Amino acid sequence: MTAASTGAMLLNLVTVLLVSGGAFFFAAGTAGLLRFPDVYCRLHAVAKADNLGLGLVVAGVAIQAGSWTARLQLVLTWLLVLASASVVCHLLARSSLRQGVRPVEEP
Amino acid sequence: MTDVALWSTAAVAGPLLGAILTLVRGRLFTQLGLAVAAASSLLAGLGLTRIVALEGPGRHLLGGWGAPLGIELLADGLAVIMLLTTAGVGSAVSLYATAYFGDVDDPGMDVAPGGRAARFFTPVWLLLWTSLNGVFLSGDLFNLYVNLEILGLSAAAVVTLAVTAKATLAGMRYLLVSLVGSMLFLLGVALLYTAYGTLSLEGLAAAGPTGVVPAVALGAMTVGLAAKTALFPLHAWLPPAHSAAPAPGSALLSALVVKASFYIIVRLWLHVYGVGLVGAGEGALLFLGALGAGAVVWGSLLALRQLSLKRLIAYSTVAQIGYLFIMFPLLPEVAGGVAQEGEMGWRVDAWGGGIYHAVSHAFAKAAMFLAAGTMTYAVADDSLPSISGIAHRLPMSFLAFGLGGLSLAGLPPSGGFVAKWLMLSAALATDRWLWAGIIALGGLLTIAYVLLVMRYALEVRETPTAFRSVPRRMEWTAMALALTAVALGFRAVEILDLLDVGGAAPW
Amino acid sequence: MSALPWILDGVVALLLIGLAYRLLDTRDLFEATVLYIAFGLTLSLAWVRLGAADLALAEAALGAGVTGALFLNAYQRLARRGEGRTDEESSGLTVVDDRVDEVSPAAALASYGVWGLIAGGLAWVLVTLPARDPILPVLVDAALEDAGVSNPITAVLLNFRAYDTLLEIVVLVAAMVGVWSLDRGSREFARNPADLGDEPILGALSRLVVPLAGLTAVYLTWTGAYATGGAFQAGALAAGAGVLLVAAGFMRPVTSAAPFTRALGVLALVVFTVVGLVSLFWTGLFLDYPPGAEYGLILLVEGALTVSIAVILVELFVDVPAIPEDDPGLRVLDPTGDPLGRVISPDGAFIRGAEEE
Amino acid sequence: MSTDLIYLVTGAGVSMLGFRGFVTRAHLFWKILGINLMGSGIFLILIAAPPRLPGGEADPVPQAMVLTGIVVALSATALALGVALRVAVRTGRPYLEEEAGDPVDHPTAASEIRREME
Repeated sequence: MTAASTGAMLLNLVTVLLVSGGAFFFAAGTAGLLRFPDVYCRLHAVAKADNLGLGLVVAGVAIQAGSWTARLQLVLTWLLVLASASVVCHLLARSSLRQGVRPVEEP
Repeated sequence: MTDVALWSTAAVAGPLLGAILTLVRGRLFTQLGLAVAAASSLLAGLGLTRIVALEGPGRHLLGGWGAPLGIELLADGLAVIMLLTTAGVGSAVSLYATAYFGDVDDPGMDVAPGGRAARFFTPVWLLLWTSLNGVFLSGDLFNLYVNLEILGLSAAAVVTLAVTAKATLAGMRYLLVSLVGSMLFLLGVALLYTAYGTLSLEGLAAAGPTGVVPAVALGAMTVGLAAKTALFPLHAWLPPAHSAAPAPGSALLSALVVKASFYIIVRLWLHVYGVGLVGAGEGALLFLGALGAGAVVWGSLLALRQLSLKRLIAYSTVAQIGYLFIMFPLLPEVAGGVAQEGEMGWRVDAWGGGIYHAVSHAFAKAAMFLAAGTMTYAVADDSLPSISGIAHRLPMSFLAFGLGGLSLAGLPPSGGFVAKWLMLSAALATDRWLWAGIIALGGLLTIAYVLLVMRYALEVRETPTAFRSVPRRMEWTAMALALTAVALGFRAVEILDLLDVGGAAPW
Repeated sequence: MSALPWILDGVVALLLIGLAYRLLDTRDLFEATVLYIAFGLTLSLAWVRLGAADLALAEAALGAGVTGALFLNAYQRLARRGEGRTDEESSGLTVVDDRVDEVSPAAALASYGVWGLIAGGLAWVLVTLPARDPILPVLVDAALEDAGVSNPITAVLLNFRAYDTLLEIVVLVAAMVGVWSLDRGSREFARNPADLGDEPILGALSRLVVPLAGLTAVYLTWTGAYATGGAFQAGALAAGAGVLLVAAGFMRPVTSAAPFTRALGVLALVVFTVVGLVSLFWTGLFLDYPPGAEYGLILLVEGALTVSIAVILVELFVDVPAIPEDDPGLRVLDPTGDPLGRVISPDGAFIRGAEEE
Repeated sequence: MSTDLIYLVTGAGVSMLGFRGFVTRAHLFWKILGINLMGSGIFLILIAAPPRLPGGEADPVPQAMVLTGIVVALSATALALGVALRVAVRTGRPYLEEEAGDPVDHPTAASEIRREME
């Protein structure tokens, strides 16, 4: 086994780990969206876990990408999603608050 | 540049440029847009007619590619007859509309809910005109789909120009039917493209579509188009939509819009599938004819039961659409000959009769709707009792209505007479007594409901209290259309000869 | 490994069917709307799987994005209407379909069975159709050299079948004029005007995203000539930026009353028609671009298309929910007998709209 | 090949689900959704059914047709939603409430004439 193929193997392994990690966080975020009691908790779960998950997936895929432009595009995608997701969650939370949706109290 | 290219471009681009001009707004640009559209449509119709009559069918390879890669515009006898009909009816209705909707520069328009909407009649109608001409000239299935969508959206918008709850509901229903009809048409296009790999009508005709997939495609497209044409029993949307629309809109919808989808049915059945239908497809032809017969009887009976003038005329449209479909079962019987000479030198020609009916009904029905619009404009009411005695106040409109009714009923001398005579003789020549009976019965029922309106209009009564004076233009445009419908009875030979150019039924 | 794409396709297909079933079955309009957007996004995955990247882009931007936004916007207006009216006839009911008949499971199964049979029959006749060779793709390939652009889809859209695309813009303009003609007395945007500009974070996002979106739109318009992209995707993107500007309060909601809006809305129609007419007088055939000028003219048309599509889409987004004044006189089926709701004075003057007299 | 087959069947299913939704649902918004789904299903058929290019790409002509179709569907949806909202304003409810079918029980004009003549 040559050094090059060992290196490729390692990179593949890292990719698999990163993408699996990303998938885990997506799953966790989705579980939170489905199971959490009110809109604020749900937004919290989605905004944080999904963006982290997407970041991990992007990182894993970026390793496999053929060129630096492609990597740059991937990272840019992630940053834009990050920005819009946080703003959208903020807007949703604020609009819920204005409409008088109250957070659930601790039991 | 060939003349075909020039005139076929003018037919589509003229109304389109007119529509763009009217969006500038103001009285000047509204009238300019209408003038551009009407002039280019009339010239295009006449120019193409001359070419077709002298040199035979013309074609315009858009983009220089030609079918099947590109789209072709095809002008044959049938296409130019429909173009001319549209140009004639469209121009008259445009003139009428400038009076009916009032002055677009009038500040009073901003106060009335209908006034704001009325300003949009011209652009909507000119887009509609673009798609009508586009349908008649198109030689490509997908292009027909896009044209149908313009037609559907703008026709529904014509109905909802009337601001009442009734018109909104009718327009909504019309829009939904029209969209689903387009979807079914698109499904057929997808199936045919899958099977034959071409979208060109001529290419498909050359391939001779037979088999299960083409049959399913034809079924889907026919159901979709029949819904748009309001063929019985898919007609329920028509009477509310055509009666609730503003009068010029009603005239356009009844005279032209339903004919566009009928035209596509004719193209598909006769020109694309044509020969394949003679054997196995005769049952299907019979089925279409049976629906047409149902429409004639049902539509006429319901027309007799209406209390509203415009609804009565709308039900009459349902009935007259039936005649267009009675043409189908009569076709294969006149084997071999398109222009077969019958006894006394009359042509025995269901094909000619059907198309002649489409044309003369367009002029007659437009005249009737415009005349009815003038009457309801004057008394601000649409019910039959409210127009009692109107014949004494609006004699010219009354006469236009009567002449339109004369043609519709098929009484001589009129275009409707020629149409019904041709169909009747085709039925009799082949001993199809049932069809002949239905054609005759429909004529009698038509006379009955036209007389019903006349009976109210002629009543001698003191003048209705609320009576608005009517712009002269609204009276004589309706009259011009009615006279054209009658005059069509005198020029039958020339028109039928034109129809034979390239567009004749294939058997 | 070879089963993997198959599984992926299976999951996407089941998702599409499941989403379609659920969104047409639910009674909650909000749920249906959100599921419709999810359906559109899943569909764009299907386009990728089918090797149609242009469609994936267009579906995500137009099918899911803009159409979804239109539905959400209309939903919000309908919901607001339900809240605003205290009379029992409509309070809160308009966004929940209360006219679904309860059917027994057996009847539902039978209904779905019949429709399923139709769908199955449709699929069956297509699957059993004998395979044929590609016809048009071969012709497209052969003619691509003379088309001026190397992306075959753009070549079909703007050269071989440019007439269809011209009419497609007519459809868009017809919808716009139709929406204008719906007599919306109130042109209020769905958001409360008092809120406009009151969203600092949204404003910050707009400052970041709008220039980027504009740049990407230009790029997509230009790249459509030889790769995935084109005026429709670019126009949808630019429209998204425009909607963001309106929502963040940077731009006043434009309406049909503004001549500038109308001019930009029909710009593509004017440019396309003029290009067609110039070619008609140059080469003798409508839309037959003069040899050598194909690329330039296509780019010109694409640029105009992007602008017009963006303007029309923003216009539709802003205008569709702007519903008409509730004129009580018009709720009666036929207020005056005049379909335009005009009240007629004895001398025939055109004085006022429908009122209860 | 199997990818095409899967989406062909899906397209047929989605289009007929959409058609069914259009027919069975009374609420206007669902009718419009149904038409949109019907269109999406037909688009799927249009891409998945015709033969693929040797390279595995989809036929560019149906792709252009579907691109056109997506824009057309969007335009139709916009107008339909606008009209539906006006229906909701004018009638108070977003349903097609109207005389269903033909008004045969309408007082007939002929009978009124008869009454007048007596």
